[in-house]
Amino acid sequence: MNEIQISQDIITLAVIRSGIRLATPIILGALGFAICSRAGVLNFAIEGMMLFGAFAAIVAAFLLGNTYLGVVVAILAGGLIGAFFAAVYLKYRVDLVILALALNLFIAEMTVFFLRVVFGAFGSWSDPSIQQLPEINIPLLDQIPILGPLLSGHNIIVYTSWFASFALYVVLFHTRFGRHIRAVGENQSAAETVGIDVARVKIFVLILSGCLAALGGAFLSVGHLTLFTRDMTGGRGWLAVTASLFGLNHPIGVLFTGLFFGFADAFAVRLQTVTDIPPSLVQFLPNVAALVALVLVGARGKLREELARRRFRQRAQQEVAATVVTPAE
Amino acid sequence: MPAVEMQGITKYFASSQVLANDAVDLSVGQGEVHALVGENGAGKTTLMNILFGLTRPDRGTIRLNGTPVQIPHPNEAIRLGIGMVHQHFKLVPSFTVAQNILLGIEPSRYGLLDQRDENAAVKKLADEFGLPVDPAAVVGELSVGLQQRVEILKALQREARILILDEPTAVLTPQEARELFTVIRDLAKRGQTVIFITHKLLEVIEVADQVSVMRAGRMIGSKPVRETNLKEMARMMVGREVLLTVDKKPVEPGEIVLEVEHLLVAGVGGHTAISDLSFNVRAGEIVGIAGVSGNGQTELVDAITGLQPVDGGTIRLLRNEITNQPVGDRREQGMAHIPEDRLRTGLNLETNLDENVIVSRYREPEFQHYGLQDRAHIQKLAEWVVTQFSVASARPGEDIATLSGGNLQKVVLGRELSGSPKLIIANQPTRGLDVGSIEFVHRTLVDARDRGAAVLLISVELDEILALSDRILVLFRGRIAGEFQDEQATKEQLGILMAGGVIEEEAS
Amino acid sequence: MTSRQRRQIFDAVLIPILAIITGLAFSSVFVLMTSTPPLVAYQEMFKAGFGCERLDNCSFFLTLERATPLILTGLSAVVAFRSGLFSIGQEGQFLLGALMAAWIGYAIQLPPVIHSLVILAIAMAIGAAYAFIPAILKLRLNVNEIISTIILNSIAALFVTYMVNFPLRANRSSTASTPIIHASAELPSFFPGSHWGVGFLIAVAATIFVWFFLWRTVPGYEQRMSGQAPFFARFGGIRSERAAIRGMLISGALAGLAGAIEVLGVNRQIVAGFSSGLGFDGVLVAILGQAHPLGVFLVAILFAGIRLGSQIGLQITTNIPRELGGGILALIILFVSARSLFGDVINLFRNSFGTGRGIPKEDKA
Amino acid sequence: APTVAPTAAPPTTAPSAATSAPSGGAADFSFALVTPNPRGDRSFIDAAARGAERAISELKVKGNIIEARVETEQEAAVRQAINQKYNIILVLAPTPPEGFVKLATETPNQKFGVPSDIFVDALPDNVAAFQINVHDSSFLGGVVAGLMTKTKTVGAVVGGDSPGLNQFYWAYKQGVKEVCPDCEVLVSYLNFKFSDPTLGKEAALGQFDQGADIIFQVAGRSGEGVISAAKEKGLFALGVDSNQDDVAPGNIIVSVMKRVDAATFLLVKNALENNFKGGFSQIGIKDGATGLSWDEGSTTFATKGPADMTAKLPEVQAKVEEYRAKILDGSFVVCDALADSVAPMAACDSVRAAAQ
Ligand SMILES: Nc1ncnc2c1ncn2[C@@H]1O[C@H](COP(=O)(O)OP(=O)(O)OP(=O)(O)O)[C@@H](O)[C@H]1O
Ligand SMILES: Nc1ncnc2c1ncn2[C@@H]1O[C@H](COP(=O)(O)OP(=O)(O)OP(=O)(O)O)[C@@H](O)[C@H]1O
Ligand SMILES: [Mg+2]
Ligand SMILES: [Mg+2]
Repeated sequence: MNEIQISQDIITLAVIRSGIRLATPIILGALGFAICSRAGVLNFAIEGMMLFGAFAAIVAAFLLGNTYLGVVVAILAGGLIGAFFAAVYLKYRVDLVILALALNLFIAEMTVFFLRVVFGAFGSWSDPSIQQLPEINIPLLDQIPILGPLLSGHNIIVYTSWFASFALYVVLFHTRFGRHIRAVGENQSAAETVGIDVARVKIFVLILSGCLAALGGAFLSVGHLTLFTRDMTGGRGWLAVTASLFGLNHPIGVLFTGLFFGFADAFAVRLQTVTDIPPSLVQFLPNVAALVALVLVGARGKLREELARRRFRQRAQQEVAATVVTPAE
Repeated sequence: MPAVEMQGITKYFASSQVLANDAVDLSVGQGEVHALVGENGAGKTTLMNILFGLTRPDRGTIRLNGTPVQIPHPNEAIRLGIGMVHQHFKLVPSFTVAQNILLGIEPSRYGLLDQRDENAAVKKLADEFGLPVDPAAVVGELSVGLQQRVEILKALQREARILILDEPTAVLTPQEARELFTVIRDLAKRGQTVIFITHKLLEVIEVADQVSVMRAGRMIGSKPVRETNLKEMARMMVGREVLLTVDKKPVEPGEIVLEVEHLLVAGVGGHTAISDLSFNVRAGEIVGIAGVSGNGQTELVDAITGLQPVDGGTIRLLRNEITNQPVGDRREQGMAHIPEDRLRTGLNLETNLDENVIVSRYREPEFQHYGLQDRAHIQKLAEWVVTQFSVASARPGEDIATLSGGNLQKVVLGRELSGSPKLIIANQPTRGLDVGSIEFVHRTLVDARDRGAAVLLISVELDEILALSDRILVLFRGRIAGEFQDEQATKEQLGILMAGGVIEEEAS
Repeated sequence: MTSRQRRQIFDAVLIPILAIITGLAFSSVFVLMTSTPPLVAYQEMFKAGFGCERLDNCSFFLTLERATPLILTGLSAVVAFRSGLFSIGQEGQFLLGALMAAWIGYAIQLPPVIHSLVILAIAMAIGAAYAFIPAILKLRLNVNEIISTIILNSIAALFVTYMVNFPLRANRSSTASTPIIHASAELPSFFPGSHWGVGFLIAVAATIFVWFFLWRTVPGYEQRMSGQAPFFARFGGIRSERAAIRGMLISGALAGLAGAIEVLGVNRQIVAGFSSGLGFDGVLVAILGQAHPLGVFLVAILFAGIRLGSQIGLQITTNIPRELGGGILALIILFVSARSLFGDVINLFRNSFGTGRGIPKEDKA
Repeated sequence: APTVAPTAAPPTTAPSAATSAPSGGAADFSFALVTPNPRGDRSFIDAAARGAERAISELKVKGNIIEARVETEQEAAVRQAINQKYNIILVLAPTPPEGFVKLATETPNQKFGVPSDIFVDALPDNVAAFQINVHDSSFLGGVVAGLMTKTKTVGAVVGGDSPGLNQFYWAYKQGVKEVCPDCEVLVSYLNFKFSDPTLGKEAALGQFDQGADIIFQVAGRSGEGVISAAKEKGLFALGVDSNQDDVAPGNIIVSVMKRVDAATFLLVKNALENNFKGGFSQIGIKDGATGLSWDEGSTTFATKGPADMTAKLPEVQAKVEEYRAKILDGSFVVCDALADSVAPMAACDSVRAAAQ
């Protein structure tokens, strides 16, 4: 098989759509992490929040008989976890990392516990009555030749993830509240002294990140499938953290890094039906990319420092030379 | 009726075990420029933080124009028309001038911000008060003076009628300071009340109507500036008539111990902190570096002690070049360092006395064998420090976190002087100490000098410099603005040089 | 002993105990959802996790066996934390150590004791090498070590999966696995039919070593000072960068050692799915054990016991899902770190034991 | 070889695991089943658990199901079970197998049973192990897929690339090619991610996109994603291990059964009736231990499937029976990837070559 053929077989509409789907929970989780980081809060509980959202969505969809309601409940549940997180963090000064690790462990284990105790299901549960979220065609968009089939016909959570990226961008950079969030993240005492309620900002971002991550989880359990299995997030929450850092915690950057991670996954799956490359090797790709991104971001910072220092030395030495010359004149 | 009336304000910091304000009363009249003076750690900032709602007092009442108020939060202070420019600026570096000034009170249309509106609003404000700034400039890239201007505008934008300035001149150049005084006077003329914290009594005379003096958490007194003079204020501040003097033998300088040539050091953000600086310190002499803080003292000390990289020039210790040597090697060659920040740099408050006294000497063969620490010897050293430096209530093996500030400084001194160092760098060695402790520190430094150590003393306290130094260098904007032998120097001359070289004409 | 030291020890013991009690109390809400009364459930859980009927029927030995890798990964985390790096890379280092052990265990032939020693040494080296990456990234490029170790953990997991599935796979197997190691490489057990053995002794030795290293040696002193008070350490002439790198190397070596012991002493091979989170649990153990070797040693046993107790006790005797154990552990971690919750209780204790020394605000005013 | 009687698997999950039997003749007989992973794979672990529950209720014995969190915990759980003196301990897919054999050798008085999946050369007398060979039934699954595909492209989503899993896949592929030589068979291995249905679904959607219309899934819980994809696309999947026909009625044509439940049940029954016999028992299609869900009368697809597909069923079923007969009488040999990994098999040549 020659290379041109391979690339044609690999980069198909379906693979891109698959990448978009795989990216959705990552983007949502990453937005959650990014907004927290912008307010100076390191939220490593994205994985747990996402898993909890997946769980809440399917249980609520079942109990309420409506998948959209299930999604709403998942968002609320995620927000609740975020609020709990914020309360414990702000009130009892628990270290955020420890809190997140404990929360992740708790959710991973207790969702399975509940499935067993309440539904008598073992680690995996679904019910035929649960409907998957429908795909929505966007009226005008779906007419456009290439873009239409690519961008239209996804479910509401996919669109929400895109919308959320842009919305968060606008909120962060073009609204008052967003500016306050960034001020809190960059210089908390500056925000405090102008009367910004720092605690409120932190509570808000934690709740919002809970909502976003849980929505990502809901995508997995009722948007993409209609079932819940233990650990069904499978590390996507951590991937989201990586994607957020890779995207420099900028909502639009996050959208693209999330898509990159999703595509990498989709290509890894597709590649092996077309070539002989072992999939496990392809799956290194997003991780290595993330690591490289971290290194590059770090290197950029170092380089800037170094350049600034060099410029300083040059300038200062010139100044000194100038003052030394003056008296000689 | 006074614009601000604070009564019986008391604040105890459990974390540092400091009674920062002890039943303090303060009364500030409407439209007056009120100077609040006192030594480092006297409790001035704490008192103003309480007025601004940043710190909650344990006790005490506040009245504004006669009405009792509760100020639990800066929001409330702002609402009541109080604005504060902090000692450490509270600015968001990546935001523009306009964004910082309008932070928290941004004009918005449908919740959306408009950069042009913001810039226009700030421009208008700046013009109104005659404080020109570029609203679109990024604050992190501005000079300190401009940053301060942003802070003042920030308070004015919030329609502050009572403006608190916490040591506004500490970081300013003389020109900037003079501009600031003009601004302050203008504001007072418009009916604004200004509370102005400073250590510098000359500034009080230059700009203030009324002065209140604090010492060690207490309010010592308040007077109209017209009715007082430098001397009286100084006495109130320091707490006794006679300024500090130390008996010391005439200087017998020996060989050159520390030699600094053409030193060049960048400060944070890449501005020039130390520029083409050369001097030396000989054995058996104390060289004092005088200067307003922020003129490169920190960078100079860090460069000599190895805590910060050097960008040009050379540093020699006993003829060995140490310019780029690691800290440990410098210490092995006999350098001792009394750091300005004793809580964070000088000590590890999370561990015990033994581990604190050994940090600069743990590599010496006396205290370790084949990589195993000799705990008996370390304990002996701790005992020595406790007894020689009479560190009250400290015992080997016990945590030091509960020691008082003076005793903590004694631990630092004891450690640094224990190894008979050849060079002692003492940076603000008496900051925050009571008079007894100050005398002790001074005595110790002079004794070390008499034993033949070279001492480099960096202090913002002129009295301390004058009392201890055999030779005085004045540091101004990273350069040496003048050098004096002890006897020649007067406080006035030093003060002039410290304020920025205007004096050279007068001196000549 | 001074009163202050007494108080510290008092706190160090009291806080975990209070946290365990509170954690169990909270978990009873979940137990109540089942048909078993909480006290019965906990009794069964502790019996199965820490009980010992006879020498040949002693579940506590099994707990000790399972605690072995936790002790080592916990110690690994302690060394990293104490050196000022919040590295959670134990999982990846553990996996690579295990992979090395499994590979050298079957691929080469050496005389008995030497074989295992060589493997342990190489596994430690590989763990250390892998820990070097986040350390150098942190120091040179200021890359957050939590993030980099998370990514390195996934890379290690993928790598092990790949190696077990392709290059190192034993031929006949349904789940992919490496061949069984030679007998010469095995670490012996104390009793037949148990894997509680030499590995545990190594863990005990490592506990003592870490304590001795950190609190009695010069590099250990440098390590702790750099971790506790970086400015102070630098000021005193400690080369904090070196100390941090040395700390990470030791940390990685301990995690790699844990992986090797798990292979040589228990599993004798690596199967797909070997990545069981033992490294990650080590982080939790270190946190619960207050970053002290002795604390880690005890907490690892507690951890293993609760996990075992919920697997065997809860699941078999009471019919409560085993996941409860993990939930209880999570709650205990939460309560240990929310120690301010217990402030009042502790003061109460302290005062009633006459060790109170707090300065009331009123005195000062 | 013992015969396993095919019995209808209960379609829904039974209430709970460790219920002890009411008093009866067998009341003091007890067994334990130790699984390598928790239940909920809807596949061989659940099947074994189902067999155990059936033994408890039908044979009126006491039984416990002990789930290991991960494979590495299984052996310890077995040792714990030994201490509790069960009449027989069933160990599903012992991991590592050699460790288990060693343990069994050290406790000669304890009877062990392995319902499925142990790969060792020899067994001590106190271990009775069933090796359930799935290649023949997977081949029949391939025949079904090869005959029913309209696009001449079929797929397989396989948990990982290993002989045990390839025993399913290679035989399936052979089956497809046997009845449809110009059919293309796509495969996606999931890198041993058995519990990521999201990934399974994307793999399946990718294959559907490449033209496949029927996909065989051998990937534990990840396989659920394949079924979900079939449902979503209105295309088809094949079930595995258990009868999964009802998971997506009308989209699952047939399930390739591996009767771990029956093997489990039989091991308990034999021990209870003092018929315990140590050693290997290779069981497979001959013994009714594997087969297709149709064998036990599943008509879900026949009633719920689309008409154009169900129309083909009689013909397909006839063809399946034809091959089954040939396999049973030895006139047709199916590739066994497991056997092939020990000694290369001629029957595997074509598949093996293509797989590389
Ligand atoms: N947040 C705090 N926690 C603990 N101690 C504090 C805190 N803030 C101030 N202190 C202590 O209270 C005392 C008074 O501090 P304050 O900042 O009010 O002094 P100051 O007069 O402003 O001194 P300076 O002239 O150096 O700014 C000092 O000993 C200081 O260490
Ligand atoms: N929490 C505490 N527990 C035990 N002793 C304490 C505690 N807080 C303070 N002390 C002791 O009480 C004494 C007074 O402390 P304080 O901080 O008021 O000293 P100080 O009078 O300010 O001395 P200095 O002038 O040296 O700073 C000190 O000896 C200190 O060691
Ligand atoms: Mg102050
Ligand atoms: Mg004091």
